[in-house]
Amino acid sequence: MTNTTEAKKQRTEMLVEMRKEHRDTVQKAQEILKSQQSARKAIERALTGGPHSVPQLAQVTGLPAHEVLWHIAAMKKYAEVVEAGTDESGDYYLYRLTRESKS
Amino acid sequence: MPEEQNKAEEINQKPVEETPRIGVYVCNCGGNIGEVVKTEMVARMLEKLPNVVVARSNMFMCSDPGQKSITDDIKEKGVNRVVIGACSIFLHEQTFRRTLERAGLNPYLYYHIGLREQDSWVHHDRPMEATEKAFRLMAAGVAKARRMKPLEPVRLPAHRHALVVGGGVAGLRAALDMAQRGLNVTLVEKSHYLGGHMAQWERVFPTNEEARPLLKRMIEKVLAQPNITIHTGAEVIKSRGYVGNFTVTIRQTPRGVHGTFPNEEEAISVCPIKVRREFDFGLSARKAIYRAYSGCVPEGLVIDWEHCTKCGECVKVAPEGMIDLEEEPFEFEVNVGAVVLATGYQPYEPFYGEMGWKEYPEVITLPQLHRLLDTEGPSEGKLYWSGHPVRDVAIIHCVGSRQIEGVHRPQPDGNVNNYCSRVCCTASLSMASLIHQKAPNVRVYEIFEDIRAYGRWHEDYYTRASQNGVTFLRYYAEEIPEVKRLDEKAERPLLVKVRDHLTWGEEIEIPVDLVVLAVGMMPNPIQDLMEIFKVTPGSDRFLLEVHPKLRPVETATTGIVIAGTAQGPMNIQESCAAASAAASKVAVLIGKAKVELEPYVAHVDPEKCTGSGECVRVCPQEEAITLQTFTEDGRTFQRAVVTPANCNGCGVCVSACPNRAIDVQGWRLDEYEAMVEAITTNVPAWEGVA
Amino acid sequence: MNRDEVIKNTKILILATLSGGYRGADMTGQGHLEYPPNTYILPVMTSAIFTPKFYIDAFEKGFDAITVMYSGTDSPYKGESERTAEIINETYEKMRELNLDLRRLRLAAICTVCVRPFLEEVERAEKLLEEIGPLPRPLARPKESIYQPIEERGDATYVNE
Amino acid sequence: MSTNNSHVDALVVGGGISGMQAALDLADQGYKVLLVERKSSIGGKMIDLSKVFPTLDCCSCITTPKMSATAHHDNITLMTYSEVEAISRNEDGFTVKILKKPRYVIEDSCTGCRSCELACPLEVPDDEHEFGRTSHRIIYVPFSTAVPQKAVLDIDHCLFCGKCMQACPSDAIDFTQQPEHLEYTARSIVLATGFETTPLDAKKEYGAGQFRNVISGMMMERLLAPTGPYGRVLRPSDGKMPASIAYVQCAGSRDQTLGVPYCSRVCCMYAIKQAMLLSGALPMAEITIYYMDIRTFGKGYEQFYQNAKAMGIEFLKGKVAKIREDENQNPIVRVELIDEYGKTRVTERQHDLVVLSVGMVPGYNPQGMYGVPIAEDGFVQLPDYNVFPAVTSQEGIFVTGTAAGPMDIVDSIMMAGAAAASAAAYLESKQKNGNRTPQNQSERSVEYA
Repeated sequence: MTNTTEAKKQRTEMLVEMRKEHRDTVQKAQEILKSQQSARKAIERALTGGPHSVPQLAQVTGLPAHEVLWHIAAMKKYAEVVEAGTDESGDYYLYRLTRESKS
Repeated sequence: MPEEQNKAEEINQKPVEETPRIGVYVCNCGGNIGEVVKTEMVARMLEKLPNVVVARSNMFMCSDPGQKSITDDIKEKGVNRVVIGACSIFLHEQTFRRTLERAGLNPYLYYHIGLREQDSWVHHDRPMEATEKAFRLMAAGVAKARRMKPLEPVRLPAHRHALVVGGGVAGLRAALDMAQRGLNVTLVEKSHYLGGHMAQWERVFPTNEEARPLLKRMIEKVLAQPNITIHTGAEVIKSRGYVGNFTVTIRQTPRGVHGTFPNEEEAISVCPIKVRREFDFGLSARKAIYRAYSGCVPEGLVIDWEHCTKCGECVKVAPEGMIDLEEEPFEFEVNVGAVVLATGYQPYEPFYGEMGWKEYPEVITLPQLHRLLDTEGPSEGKLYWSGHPVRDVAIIHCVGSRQIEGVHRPQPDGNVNNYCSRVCCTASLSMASLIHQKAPNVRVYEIFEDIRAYGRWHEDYYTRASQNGVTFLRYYAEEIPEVKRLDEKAERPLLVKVRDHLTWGEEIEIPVDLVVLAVGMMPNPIQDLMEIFKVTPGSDRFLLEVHPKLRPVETATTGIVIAGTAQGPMNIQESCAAASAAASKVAVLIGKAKVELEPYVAHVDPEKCTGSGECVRVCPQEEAITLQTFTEDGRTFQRAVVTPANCNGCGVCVSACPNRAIDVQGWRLDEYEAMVEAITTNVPAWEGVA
Repeated sequence: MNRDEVIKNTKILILATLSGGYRGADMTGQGHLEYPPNTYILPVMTSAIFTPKFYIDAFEKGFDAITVMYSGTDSPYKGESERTAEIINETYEKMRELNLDLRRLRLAAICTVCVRPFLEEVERAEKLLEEIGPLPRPLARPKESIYQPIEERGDATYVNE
Repeated sequence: MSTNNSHVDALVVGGGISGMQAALDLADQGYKVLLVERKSSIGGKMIDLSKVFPTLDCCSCITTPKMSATAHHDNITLMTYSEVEAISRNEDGFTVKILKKPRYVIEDSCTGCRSCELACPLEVPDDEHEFGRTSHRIIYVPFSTAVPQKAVLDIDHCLFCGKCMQACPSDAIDFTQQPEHLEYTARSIVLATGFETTPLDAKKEYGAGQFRNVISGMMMERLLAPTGPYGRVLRPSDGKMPASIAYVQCAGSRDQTLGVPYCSRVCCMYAIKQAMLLSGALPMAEITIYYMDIRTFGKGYEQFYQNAKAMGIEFLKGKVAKIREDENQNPIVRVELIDEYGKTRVTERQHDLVVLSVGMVPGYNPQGMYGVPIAEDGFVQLPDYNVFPAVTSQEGIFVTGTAAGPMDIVDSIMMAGAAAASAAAYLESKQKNGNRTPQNQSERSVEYA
């Protein structure tokens, strides 16, 4: 993209303008982002300790299982987690972080 | 002609000396292939083959980004040959050809390998071997690609004229649509009147409209179209040619009666011959000079040549020259661009004793019940049987439909009808409704497996039947209801025994006056037409479409399309929709007065041809290949010349040529030799990559 | 040989017409019905183009069994099936000359919905190879035969890494 | 307001399978077609399906070529993310006003590379294609096989952080994009406005959409699709692989209480298809189908049903009276079973996952905009239903696909051909007679013309 100083400046101004215009939307979006990030962080923290299933993650993070599943599906979509076999019962898949080096 | 061909040959022989730069693409098919075949690994292996300039794997080759990667490689990497391993060739060959075209590459410089249907889906358990197989097949594609030459489709003028075979509602509908679209239409109908089975029903569901006036309006519209020619009593006996250019031979049986005359009734009454009246499904009789039904089109009388003894009684009473019993069938040809097969269905004929069929006269079929309840039918619409009013009637569903091998008796050809005939449920319910309307005190029993009132407003008949007090009894296919004769003292002649699964699974015995078998649909016997037009039936013996989901009206032979119940059971509305769809397809094919055909025809290499004439000797086509005399540099010699429009690419000549001078374009023998070579070549370090 | 060895050590060439066997094979795939992967199906427009030399060369190059799945009497091409049968018979002559088991080459009519027959044909070839194993190569060719060994392998070799 | 005055032979409203096929059937004959789709990609409901019955072709694999052919056709102008705003009659047919909604992405510049999507920090549930089971970013390419492959921005959830603009290699993002209003003249119109499924929450007895493990057939399609939210079949409450799955047939069809008295035609077949696919995906799972009538009436469908029975899928005739949930969110089905000896007994069976075979309801009511009346079932009224299955009571307006009643894909394709044939005949008749002044807008009985 064009990254001349002038263009950058214009863009910043435009974004400031936009944020002002859409203040309510931005505020709402920021709230969603906050809770989303805290949930993702909690899941990621749990996963750094090794592969977990959805119920296990729910227990560790305190989030409802269906929400954990949503985050896992989303993280899978964006290649942040991958499946890592199943748990002992064979009923649930385990998930691990794609970049395990982080741990 | 030779001039034109030489020009065509020149084009074909324009030396293509460019070095092959091959792009190879392995599709993952969203896991369908990728979950078994290691597509990325295959791509990396293929990359190492000579002439391969790029090898990629992709989640969906067929998607826009997938196709874009090909066009980008053609434009940016100079790729001039494309090999794709994906799903079936029948799904995507055209897609990718168009991709090449968009990038400015000849679409025939492309080879497709079916890695899904013929590899990943059949070798789930052996991913390693499946991957190797994928590689070898793709390597074969690369070997072929090195030898591929650009091809141009054969372009032919097309007759903007279609032949419709069958004058039932589907044939009429298709003819009308095509004529209104501006095509010329010839319609041939085997019987001597138009309208097919639709004329035999009094009303059509789900609208309850009167069928014959509805049909008549349609026929009038067809007659009013100047560009539709109709031949009744006409059959196709021969066809040659190809899409755009079929020459079809039709045999027309004369009516024997020219137009109408005032004392027709007298001519009929003097005829001594009495035969089964097919219009009433045998519930009444007719003479050997007859009218199918009053109001039929064409309206004149007709001679039944099969049964007429030429006694001449009718000739005596008819005005001079009206009846000619010496008329002979005659043949004529029409040149058409496409053919619509609207050959229709026949009701299933139960075997003797099947639920009392033919054994007891009180067992009739659903089409016969239609005739009985028809005000223009044999009993003028009264539900009478052998002179007595009917009080209890049992309609047994799925007779000749949903048959199960081992349970139902196979037909003479060894088949059972394992399909659902789809119209009988609603037709039965509509009859129940009509009975209630005509004779509210008649008890109707519907004995069924599942009630399939699936269509728009069909369910209303089901609801109404329940409200009208129809008794529903459900049986399982394994326990076919029995029909038995009661002794003479009984109040009802027949007893239906059925294990009902709607109540307590008990065997229920219902004494009835009349048993109606809701017989299914069978395709009309058209083996001859299938051979003439080179189309094939499916396992249900109805005509087979190219793809049951996406291309429902086309057959494997380009230019031959299907309309209506020739393809499978349908009701009138569905037949009309299918016929209109067929008309659309024909308009697409020949509407522009030209047809483009695949260039897969024989091609002679003039350098190698010595004029042995072997190819001409073995060629099964008429005028597809000829020996012609050429003079060059004062030397006179003979050489084989192909007429592409007459060549269907059967390849018989290829193996006959002693000099390997002839090949089918696009499918050359040297390509196959290279493919065999590629598949069998040892793959170095295969284990290492694995 | 057992089935695994057959799969590992042999190759079966299937020439299948697009109007017949190739669709049958596709239909088999749509049903996800398994068969061994040492089978290489090549689509052909018409089976009538192949010569006896082509078949013998294919054996020489590495195929241990060949099945031609043509459309038989359902062929859209007049003359295809007769011509194909003729050539196969000619090829049998050459195979006798070369001492090849004639069962290694087979002509079968397979239609577009012939799933079971398709699988049966594949199974037949696999069973045959279990019984008689791969073809010893090079083929023992009598001197006077016009079918001489292929001298050079084609261009399907690898670029040196 | 920008005005782009151009003429087309036909306006096709809706880019699902039937709309695409009608557009292709007309365009292949040489007619100019304008195809308007309100979503950001064409493909309709079909592109969201896993596989199709009875061939079990991968749905994506057979839909994408149609989408591609539609988008690339010389005679088709494709407008996605657009809606018809107004229709009026003019001398040549119809004046069509179209609203092109802002994607906030310049279509001509976007290459579909998804750099913006990967840079975007916020995710929201993907309700449009995945029933909220997974997410999409605020700027996103709708799905992997979308046509056109262009990003779209959800302005109602945007943070306006600018990360996408920074990431975009082609300067394609434009927050200031405004709705565009375009005007076309179309000589005829084909309505292909499709269907919606009966809502999951319609039936209180079945949990009114409150039970996480009671899902709709469409949701199951996504779970079965290789591109679906989990990439496999897991139940939504906790990600468990279901060991016992039940189908409740006619859940939203043939039900007077829901105002849907008709049969939706496709549910039997899709349930059987899904059951077959499930037994492949989860070989150990037990699959039960509760039904009243199995309606496998199409070509090859009965054979498909018999195959499913032979595969061991359990078909139980019975009426599901109620569904409740236990403390582990396992759905418990209360069913009046009619066993093979006809004995009825009420029983309760626990499953891991219950699929409601929801039916079809109309996607759109064309009465207001097009003057095309609907029948009492809510689908388009067809004055000559039997012999003119695609002709509406408004001259020059035709209908195809599920806008004219529930139907499956093959019937939609047939009907698209029928609509194209009727439209072509109409266009030709107009051509011959010169451009007649159209009749007034009042309903007319359809003539055989």
